[in-house]
Amino acid sequence: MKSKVYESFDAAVADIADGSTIMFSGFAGPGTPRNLIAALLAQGASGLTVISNTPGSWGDGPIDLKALIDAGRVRRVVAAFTAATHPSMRRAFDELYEAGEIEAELVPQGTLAERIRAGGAGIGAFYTPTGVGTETAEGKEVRSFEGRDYVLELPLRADYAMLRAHRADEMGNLQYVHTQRNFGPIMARAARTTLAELDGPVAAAGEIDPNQVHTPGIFVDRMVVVPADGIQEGARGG
Amino acid sequence: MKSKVYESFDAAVADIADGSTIMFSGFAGPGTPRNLIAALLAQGASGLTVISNTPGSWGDGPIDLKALIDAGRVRRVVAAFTAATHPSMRRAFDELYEAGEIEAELVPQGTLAERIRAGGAGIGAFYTPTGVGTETAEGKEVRSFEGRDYVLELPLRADYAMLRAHRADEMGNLQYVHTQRNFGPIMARAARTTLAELDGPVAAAGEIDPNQVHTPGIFVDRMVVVPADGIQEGARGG
Amino acid sequence: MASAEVLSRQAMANRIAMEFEDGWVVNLGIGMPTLCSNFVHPERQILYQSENGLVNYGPLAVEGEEDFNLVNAGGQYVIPLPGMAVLDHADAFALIRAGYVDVSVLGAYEVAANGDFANWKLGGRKGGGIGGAMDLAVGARNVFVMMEHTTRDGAPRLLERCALPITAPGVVTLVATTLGLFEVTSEGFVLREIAPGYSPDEVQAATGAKLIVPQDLREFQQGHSP
Amino acid sequence: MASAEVLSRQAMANRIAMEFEDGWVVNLGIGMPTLCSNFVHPERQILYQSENGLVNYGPLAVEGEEDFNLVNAGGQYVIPLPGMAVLDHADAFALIRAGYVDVSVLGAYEVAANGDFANWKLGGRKGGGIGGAMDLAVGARNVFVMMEHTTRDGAPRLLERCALPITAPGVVTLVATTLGLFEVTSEGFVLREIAPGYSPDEVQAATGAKLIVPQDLREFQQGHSP
Repeated sequence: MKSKVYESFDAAVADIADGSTIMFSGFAGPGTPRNLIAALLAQGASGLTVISNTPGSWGDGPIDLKALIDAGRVRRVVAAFTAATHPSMRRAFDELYEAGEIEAELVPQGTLAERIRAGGAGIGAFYTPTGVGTETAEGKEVRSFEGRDYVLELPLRADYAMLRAHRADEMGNLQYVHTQRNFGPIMARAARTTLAELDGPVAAAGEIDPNQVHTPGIFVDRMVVVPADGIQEGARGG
Repeated sequence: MKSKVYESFDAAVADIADGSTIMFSGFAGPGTPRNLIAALLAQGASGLTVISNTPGSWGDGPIDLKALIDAGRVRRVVAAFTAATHPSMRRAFDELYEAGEIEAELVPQGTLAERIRAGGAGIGAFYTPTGVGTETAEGKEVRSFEGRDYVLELPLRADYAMLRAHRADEMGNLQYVHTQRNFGPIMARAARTTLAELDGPVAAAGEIDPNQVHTPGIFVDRMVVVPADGIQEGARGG
Repeated sequence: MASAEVLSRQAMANRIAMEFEDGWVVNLGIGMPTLCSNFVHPERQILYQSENGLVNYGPLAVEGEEDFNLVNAGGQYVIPLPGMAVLDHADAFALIRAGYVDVSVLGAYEVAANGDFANWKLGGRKGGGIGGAMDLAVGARNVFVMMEHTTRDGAPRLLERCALPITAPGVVTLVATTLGLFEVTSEGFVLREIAPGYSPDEVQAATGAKLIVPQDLREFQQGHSP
Repeated sequence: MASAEVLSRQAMANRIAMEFEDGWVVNLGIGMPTLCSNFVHPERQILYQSENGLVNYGPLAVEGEEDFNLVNAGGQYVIPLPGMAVLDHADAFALIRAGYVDVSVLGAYEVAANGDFANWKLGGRKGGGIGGAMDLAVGARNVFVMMEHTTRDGAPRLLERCALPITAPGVVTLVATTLGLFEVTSEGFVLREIAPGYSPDEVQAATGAKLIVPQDLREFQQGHSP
């Protein structure tokens, strides 16, 4: 079986085509695949659809989705935030979005997670109570089950998922640490090709307890170990 | 906060009323809450609706759901098997079911798992491709998404879930070992009250790595440690 | 009104936290609501849940001792408590929708007399920031709101009907503002407790909905932070 | 026909297993299909998946060395392989429905020329045993069937249309029986390989659907178990 370990981030992202749909893990920093994003920025793919909790951070943190957006590589965003909750926090995204130069779909965060989960679970659609009676349910089917209203939501899938994990074995089995986990496990299942950047070196098969695998290797295609001089979590992202 | 540790199986099941709906974990043995079932049999509750992979084993194994069915305590079964695949394998259940003395709903196993998962995830209903074009989809809504047909399925919830786990801490956080896990995590979330029997003693809070909790304690209400002379996995069940 | 002073954020947070019962699973929204965890009731164990996948996490991490992979939903570094559990995002919201969160404390721009509230989109803006608020609003067994009583311009935030796009209809049951504690009932807002030095008329004047003032109106209960 | 002998179960299993490609995720149904794992292709790594929550599990456990909490979907004790992963039941079926299983090998009562198959309910019975078959049938990228060519009474199992309630419509692409290897095409069954000593006419006589016999019909390829 072909090794899943790539020597460089550049090699791992080399084949990503213009117009790809990519899911990015990460929540307020932890789990953000910053080194993969940096490589993708250098690689040059454009016209991307990105699926992520936010369209990047608001502050001055290490590289994240905002870098791709600022560089004009993103055509469409699916996220739980298309504006900060405070009007003083504005990014390039906000300007582009208000000017109509970038498309965006605003999705409640739990619905975002569940749609990604459904995409990796072969579910055709599902009914959630979230958003009923609000703007986010406009134009969507609302249906009652056992006396409660639910809105119909569709699965999300992607060409690629990018995530950061803590530990891996050569089969591609992943472990995350604390809230680094967030969208990683569900995005890995919803994407055709999953790229993981890793805090530490790749262990031999058998070194991770089978009961403690967070993302089985069958969902992981490419792994790159973040070198000591790579981008590490710690400086704040959004 | 009240302790979740019960001194006896009898105490843990004492309040279960006639007519309750109970989910039972277990697949081909591992994960089956045999000691809780034995206590429930002695306790006497009847008219039960049971949700489980099978309505008990076919062979002569240690106690499982078949004991409750044989004793006439079960009114309705929701399971992925309402007959063995081989006609020579017959149980009391088969006789009762064919005689119309017990109700049963036959559900494909993945749909059973997904319905239980939906019940513990606040999902109103979902569309699955499984069963389309077969007897199990008869009378159900079939709908096409992106050119593929799916059948609408409803969540399953229960008054109680019973499961077996390997290790626990006093917060109720559970770990399972190998295929003992099966339905445990999803049933614990879909039931109002979850009862767990445990292979080993209850550890202090903090002794289980938070990254390695399979079922968080907020889903677990009552735990009983299986004593050395209790019913252990090993002899085969169905 | 010389002696009247609006309630501090911590006083509001303490008052809300006094409602938390032993063993409750509590989700605190970004900003003001996070102050609730500073209030510690010695006889009650509270389990704080965060929608980015934590159950039973602890207080803010001291600077220099942060685990950079351990943040709450507000992106603040927190410390683990013994018995903490980590979930992925789908499971974290599954438990929210399934009703395992006993209370969600949220900030808001507006709360209406029918229990609607708005906290994700400002007027005239194209984008919005929903985050986990809509899931918490429909999933949590109780939804409590903490907010300034009026906008910076003095406009009321407690209204007959929300003017902004709502986060969820009819879910809020308790609101702590800088002027008091308000229960949302089928009859509308009931002023349960009032900031010291204020009169019900003064509070009514700053409010965009009719207030019910009960006979047993009390002064705002001041919880104390340990 | 003196030298003709029906294919053994292991021969059928070996032939099916020869189709597995390097890196494939393979799910083996209860009974006959489990024999596929006895065939080991030295240059191909196969990952066996079991719908009760295992990925990359190993061979049957030797008696006396069983882990009583480690069974495959057939309830047999198996051993872990290095790099195994355990999932709960919902996640195990999620991956099946999402198309991560490259092939599901299932037993069947009947297979039809249109790719339908039946394996969960016998005629005249009230109950049935679906297990994971319906999910695997619609979720796996390939569905292969292994079965006796005829029933104990000599009735054909390869049919124009299934008589029994089907497990899934139009999914089977390859069938190994005791008499040969059959591809299911849009034209119907193509007899690709035939058991040694049998003639196409003899196979057709035992079959309930029209067989297409191609010019390049081969003798059944005998894989050998290591």
